[in-house]
Amino acid sequence: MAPLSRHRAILLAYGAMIALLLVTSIFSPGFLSPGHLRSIVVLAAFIGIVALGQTFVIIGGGIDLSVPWVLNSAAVLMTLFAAGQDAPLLWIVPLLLAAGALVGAVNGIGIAVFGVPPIIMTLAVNVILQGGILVYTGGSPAAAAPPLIQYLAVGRIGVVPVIGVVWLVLALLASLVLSRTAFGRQLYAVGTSATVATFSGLPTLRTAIAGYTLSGFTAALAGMLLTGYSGQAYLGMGDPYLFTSIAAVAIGGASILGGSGHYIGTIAGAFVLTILTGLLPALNLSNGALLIVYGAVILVTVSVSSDAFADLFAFVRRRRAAG
Amino acid sequence: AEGKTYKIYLSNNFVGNDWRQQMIRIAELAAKKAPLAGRVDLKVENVETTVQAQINSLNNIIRAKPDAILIDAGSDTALNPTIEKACAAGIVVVSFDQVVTAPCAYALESDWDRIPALMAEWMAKELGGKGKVFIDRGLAGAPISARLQEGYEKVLKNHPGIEVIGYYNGEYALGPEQAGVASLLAAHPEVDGILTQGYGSGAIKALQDAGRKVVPVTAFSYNVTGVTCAETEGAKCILGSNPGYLGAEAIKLAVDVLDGKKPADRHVLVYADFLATDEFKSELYPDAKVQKIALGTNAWKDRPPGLTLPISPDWMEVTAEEAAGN
Amino acid sequence: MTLAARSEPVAADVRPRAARDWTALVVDRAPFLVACAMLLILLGIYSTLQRDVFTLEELNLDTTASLTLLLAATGQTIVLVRGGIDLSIGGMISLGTVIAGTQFGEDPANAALWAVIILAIGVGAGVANGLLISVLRLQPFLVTLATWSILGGTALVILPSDGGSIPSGWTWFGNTGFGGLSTSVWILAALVLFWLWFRATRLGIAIRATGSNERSAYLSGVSLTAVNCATYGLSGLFSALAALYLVTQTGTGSPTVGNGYILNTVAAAVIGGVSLFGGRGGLASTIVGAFILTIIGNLVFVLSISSYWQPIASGVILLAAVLASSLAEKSARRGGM
Amino acid sequence: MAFLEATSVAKRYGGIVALGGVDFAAERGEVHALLGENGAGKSTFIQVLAGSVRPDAGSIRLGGAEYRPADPRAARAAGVAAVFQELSLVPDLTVAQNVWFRREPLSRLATARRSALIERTEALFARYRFPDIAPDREVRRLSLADRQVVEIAKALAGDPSVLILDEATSALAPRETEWLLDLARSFARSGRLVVFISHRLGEVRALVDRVTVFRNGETVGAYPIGAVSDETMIADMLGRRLDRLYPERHATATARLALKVRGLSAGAALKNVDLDLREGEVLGVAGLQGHGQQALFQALFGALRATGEVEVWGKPVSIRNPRRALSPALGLALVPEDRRGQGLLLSKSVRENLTLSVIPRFSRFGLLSARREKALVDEMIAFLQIKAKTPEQPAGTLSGGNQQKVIFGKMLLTEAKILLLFDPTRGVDVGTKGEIFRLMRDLAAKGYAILFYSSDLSEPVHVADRVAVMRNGAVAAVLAGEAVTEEGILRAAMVERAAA
Ligand SMILES: Nc1ncnc2c1ncn2[C@@H]1O[C@H](COP(=O)(O)OP(=O)(O)OP(=O)(O)O)[C@@H](O)[C@H]1O
Ligand SMILES: Nc1ncnc2c1ncn2[C@@H]1O[C@H](COP(=O)(O)OP(=O)(O)OP(=O)(O)O)[C@@H](O)[C@H]1O
Ligand SMILES: O[C@@H]1[C@@H](O)[C@H](O)OC[C@H]1O
Ligand SMILES: [Mg+2]
Ligand SMILES: [Mg+2]
Repeated sequence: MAPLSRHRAILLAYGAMIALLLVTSIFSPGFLSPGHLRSIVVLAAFIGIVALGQTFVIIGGGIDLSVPWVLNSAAVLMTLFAAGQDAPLLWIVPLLLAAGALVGAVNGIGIAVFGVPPIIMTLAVNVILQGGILVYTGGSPAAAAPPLIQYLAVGRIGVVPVIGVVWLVLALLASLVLSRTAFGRQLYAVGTSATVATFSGLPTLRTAIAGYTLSGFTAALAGMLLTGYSGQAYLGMGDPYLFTSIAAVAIGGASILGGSGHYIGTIAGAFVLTILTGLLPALNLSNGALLIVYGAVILVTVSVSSDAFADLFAFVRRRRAAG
Repeated sequence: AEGKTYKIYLSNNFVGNDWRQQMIRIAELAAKKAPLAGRVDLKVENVETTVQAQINSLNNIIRAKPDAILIDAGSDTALNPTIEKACAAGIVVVSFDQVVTAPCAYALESDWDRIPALMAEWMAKELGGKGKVFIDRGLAGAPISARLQEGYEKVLKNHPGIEVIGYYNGEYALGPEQAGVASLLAAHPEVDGILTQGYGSGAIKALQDAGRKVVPVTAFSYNVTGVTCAETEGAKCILGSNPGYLGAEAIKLAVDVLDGKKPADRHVLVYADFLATDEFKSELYPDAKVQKIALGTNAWKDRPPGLTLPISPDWMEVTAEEAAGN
Repeated sequence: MTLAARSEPVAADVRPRAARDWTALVVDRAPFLVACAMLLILLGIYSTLQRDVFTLEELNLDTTASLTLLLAATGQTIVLVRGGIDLSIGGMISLGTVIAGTQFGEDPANAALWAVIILAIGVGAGVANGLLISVLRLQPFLVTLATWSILGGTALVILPSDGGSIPSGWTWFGNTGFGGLSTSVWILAALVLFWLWFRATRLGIAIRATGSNERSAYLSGVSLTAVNCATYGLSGLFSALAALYLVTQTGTGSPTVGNGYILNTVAAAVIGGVSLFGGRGGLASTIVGAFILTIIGNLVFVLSISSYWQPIASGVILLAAVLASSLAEKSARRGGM
Repeated sequence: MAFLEATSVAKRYGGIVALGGVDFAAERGEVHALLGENGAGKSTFIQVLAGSVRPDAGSIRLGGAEYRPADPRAARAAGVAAVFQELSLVPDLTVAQNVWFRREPLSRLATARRSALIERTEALFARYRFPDIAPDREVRRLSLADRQVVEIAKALAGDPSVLILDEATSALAPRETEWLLDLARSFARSGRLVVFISHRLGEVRALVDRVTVFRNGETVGAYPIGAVSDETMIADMLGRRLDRLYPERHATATARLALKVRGLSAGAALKNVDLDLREGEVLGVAGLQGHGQQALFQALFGALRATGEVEVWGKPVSIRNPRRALSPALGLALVPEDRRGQGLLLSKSVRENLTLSVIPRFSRFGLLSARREKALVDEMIAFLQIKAKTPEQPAGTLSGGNQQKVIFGKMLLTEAKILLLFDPTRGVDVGTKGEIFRLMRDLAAKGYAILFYSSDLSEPVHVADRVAVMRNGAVAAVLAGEAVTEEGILRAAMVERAAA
């Protein structure tokens, strides 16, 4: 029963995603065109990559509000250092990924070792990073994103977007780590109960810190890739990813309080959010009406994937079976 | 009071985009450079984006009893009670860029009637009075967004052949513009023009990504837009300008007022040149100057994409390096 | 099993009788106590740079600056103590100001009527949150994310951008005072009284209990549905109150103004020691947290930090303040076991 | 018709039949025991009576009327109060707030004032001669035994007519147990009903009037206590005979010290504890409730910061944290006191819980091997006869005794040689208890060293080689050989107080 109920939330998130896609295509037939599906994959990939680290952090019982400016900093610094050239990426990308991871580690240490509440720690780090990057660069750098980054973000192999492939690889790795590694097992344990994890001899601190480190890493990665989408870095590019990265995780079935969820669910969450934002312009509604629809659709989507709904469903089926 | 040094605070409610960075840089420059050098002791107060934070900051500023306060406001009305307090304390208040409605405050801004009207006029001409367009609605809740949208629509109404087939929220950022246009393109196989409120280059990129031909685009005068329009095969653009030197203009206005040279009206409009890929002469605004985009002159490949054009007000020289901060 | 036959009263115990457990009291409140100390330290630094900090005038100013946040954060505190989170605060505050801005008019009776309607909408929206959370057993985060959007959207439908106006009587009330204290201080005092009362009511206890251990609360006879409706209903009520106070400061309806309060209400509560996992903390924590945020703003102003460094400075001060209380809690815990 | 009568009560959880249709009848004025092995359905039945579980079928009558509580509130209102096996206290409320929770006496302002709550609590405590627990303390800070006591107070606060005690003695030391039995007796004598669940047959026999036995969710017997032998009860419970509870005790201790503790101190809880635990030895730890036993176990496991010297297998060590304790270099494993708060991830599967401390045993380069994990899990489930539908069943849905077995199994899997067993048989049925004792002796014979606390004093008496008696955070006496008797232990535990 456990595996079933564990996967149920995820399956239903995918159900919601497909339903949303079909409904959307009624409003605008072009939605299911290969070109548009590709553009959905590309946009979802950015949310998905930021939400990858966020998934780990949330499963571990925390939350990372520093993703906007980790992302933005990596984007700005990458274009600044690379000056439009591919060659320097060889050192820039590893350097900035490491820097993102380092910021994440600082978050993790503040939270796990010093006991600062995650919300405050990561919020403060976000503000400090924002200020830091403004002091350091005074704005967005001049250069366009290097061609290689642009290729990764918007290029395609046949009909398949390159970033879709990148995302798929990351998703497989993340799923593997969560389901099949010692670290994944420990992360769930720490998020479920830090006390029990400690009494069980798990490296509680290290595990929590690793989650934040990964989040810093994926936010930095997403930031660099995102420059390839817009062709450049700009200030504020990380802002939309604060709530979307958390919402994707939650829609994907994870509890915000930790210990449950899976990246496979988050992927559906990223798609749901992307399809929703894409659906709305097509509806031609006012800004206000748009938000109302957005809220309503989220409610319906998550209700359909809720336990209560599933119970009701099971109940009806049992009734039916009983005659 | 001519020759005196005035203590002036600039209250800015948002730091997270390139425009505001440039605005602050040029304002700080204006305080140091001729003709205002020595005339102002400028302090810039940046606050987080909430109205409450700006109110609190303004209250702190009022307690410091400056000669003038310059405000790039987070709301056109919500700061009014606080601003009235400042006025009552004898402080000169100049709101600029995102201006306020408080009658006691000067409001220095671009001519938001002229900009969208002229750009829509240009679009109608490009389309020969016939075609389907998308319109950018800017940012939900921002007063300027509605004015731009309405400005576009008002002029387009005079061209019955032009049909608005879709709206998106560009949010004055590249990503949302690109994503918004991309979604609309999926729904609408045909589009002949896009009226943006933002960079415009995001719209062009979305067209290219979708494998569509590049259609005429209206946008704002960012360096990236100028460069993209100049370099993109077949691109037609017109760029309206909300110049990054508005902060400096506000300083100048405040100094003038403190010196006793009050403008006739509390509303002060700033007119900056348009940029376009071709020559364009407006019938609606015959005085309006439209520069032709020329790389190296008014758009630079090696300068920050977010640089707002034009760079200098006519009373002060600002180099591109100074504006870009590097 | 054979128990030793014993004659002495079994209830007697060798353990020393602990009438009031002072160590435990201090240890449990370490984060709050240190937050108080941090607030005093910040005020101390502030007073070296700004004259007349420890005056009624300063109290009035800082309370006025903090009160909207505090009102909204009172609701958020109740929700956090319940072990939930309320993002819909953002939408409710916006909607409240928009209705006030568009409907109050100049007639005081009409304004009063609409004020009551706004409060009712706040309660109604909150109860809806509570019902969705209980009946569909959904995560508070997702439910209130959706209702935030719906309420905020409604605000934008009514008023696409800031505007409308508040009768002068209403704004006058918000900005006057008596007995040397501003309206905001009186409201704060009322808020404190409310809390002292509320936390000792059956509902107040049940909310804390449910946040502390939902299963135990349920087994003890708590209706989770009722508790959730009350919790989020109160949060909606306080958001509406925050909106009604906010318009006395802004004099206008603002359809997106509430969004800035979502994270700040949580931050204010958490800085003062409210736990995100429920059961622990209270309004005292939140008040200290909100004032810390306000004083940090003042401090950064009087420190005359160059503009680019301002956000860095406020982040660092905040972190330092919270770090101190976290470390204090850690060491208190270690020493006091 | 009996006062409380249940007929064919059934409850399933998915594919798991918790109750297959049990019958139960009890009268006013009696203490009625409900017996059964772990997972027999006792707690489920209790939860049905208490309104927290709705049965799928069956009917219950209480005092002649149909009784069908919709939720715990309804049951409380009908005068049915349960001390749940899992406890229903709220950690962040004080003792007094917990005792009167949902029944708070209200002031004119509708508030439950602190002083009023404390007064009432003290009155209740005095009336039933409760052990001394500060009413103002937050429950979070109480030991499990004290929580158990508070839970009893909470049940009594409503002056119920039916008091259900689901393993309420399992965490209590002898004095408190004796007190509770007295309380139950006088409660029943006043014309009310006590339903009593316990795996300690001694106290059942000492207390109750009648017994009902469940096996696998069915009622298999109901007897007046005088008419039934322990053997019959056990045979009913287990479906087989049990030769003996306690294994033979052969001295297997060597001279080699597994654990040498000198001057171990921690705040007020531990004061200068000296202790020697030998290879092959089972060393009992005993004492009155709350005299530092728990702190001793936690300190040795690195879960409580303490000062002093500890040598493990002759080497001085510093046990900074549980991870260090569990490391192969030290090899110390603990069965903790609080199984729900410290021992188990309730929402996670039996499998994940069993292997939580030994992840490296089935992973290579950080990658888990499902096959090797399954082997470990299956073996342990079979070995301890853990009653779970599948290894994937969430641990929190196991019966209390089976949860305890999972924790025991988790500890065994660590292959640590020094075992710190804090009440390892709490809530475990007689059959499995015997297995555990046998296992402890076998392990000792293999050279393991075992520190063993039990709230049931007869256990160390029968299983341990020596017993260290604690008093006020220090070791008051170490009893060996013939001196290890319940009387001896109690005397050593209380002697100072008599002298003082
Ligand atoms: N922690 C829990 N433990 C046991 N049951 C729970 C728990 N949480 C929710 N439930 C179940 O979810 C439902 C909602 O609980 P709640 O007590 O709020 O409502 P109710 O009992 O159905 O109605 P009412 O509020 O009128 O009592 C109940 O059916 C209850 O059995
Ligand atoms: N929520 C649940 N979901 C699934 N199975 C459950 C649940 N609650 C109880 N069970 C199962 O029902 C059976 C009966 O459990 P119950 O707790 O009533 O046993 P018990 O007789 O009290 O045992 P113990 O002596 O160990 O406390 C067990 O197999 C248990 O795993
Ligand atoms: O006026 C606008 C400014 O306030 C905003 O920050 O950036 C874009 C500008 O057009
Ligand atoms: Mg109920
Ligand atoms: Mg049981």
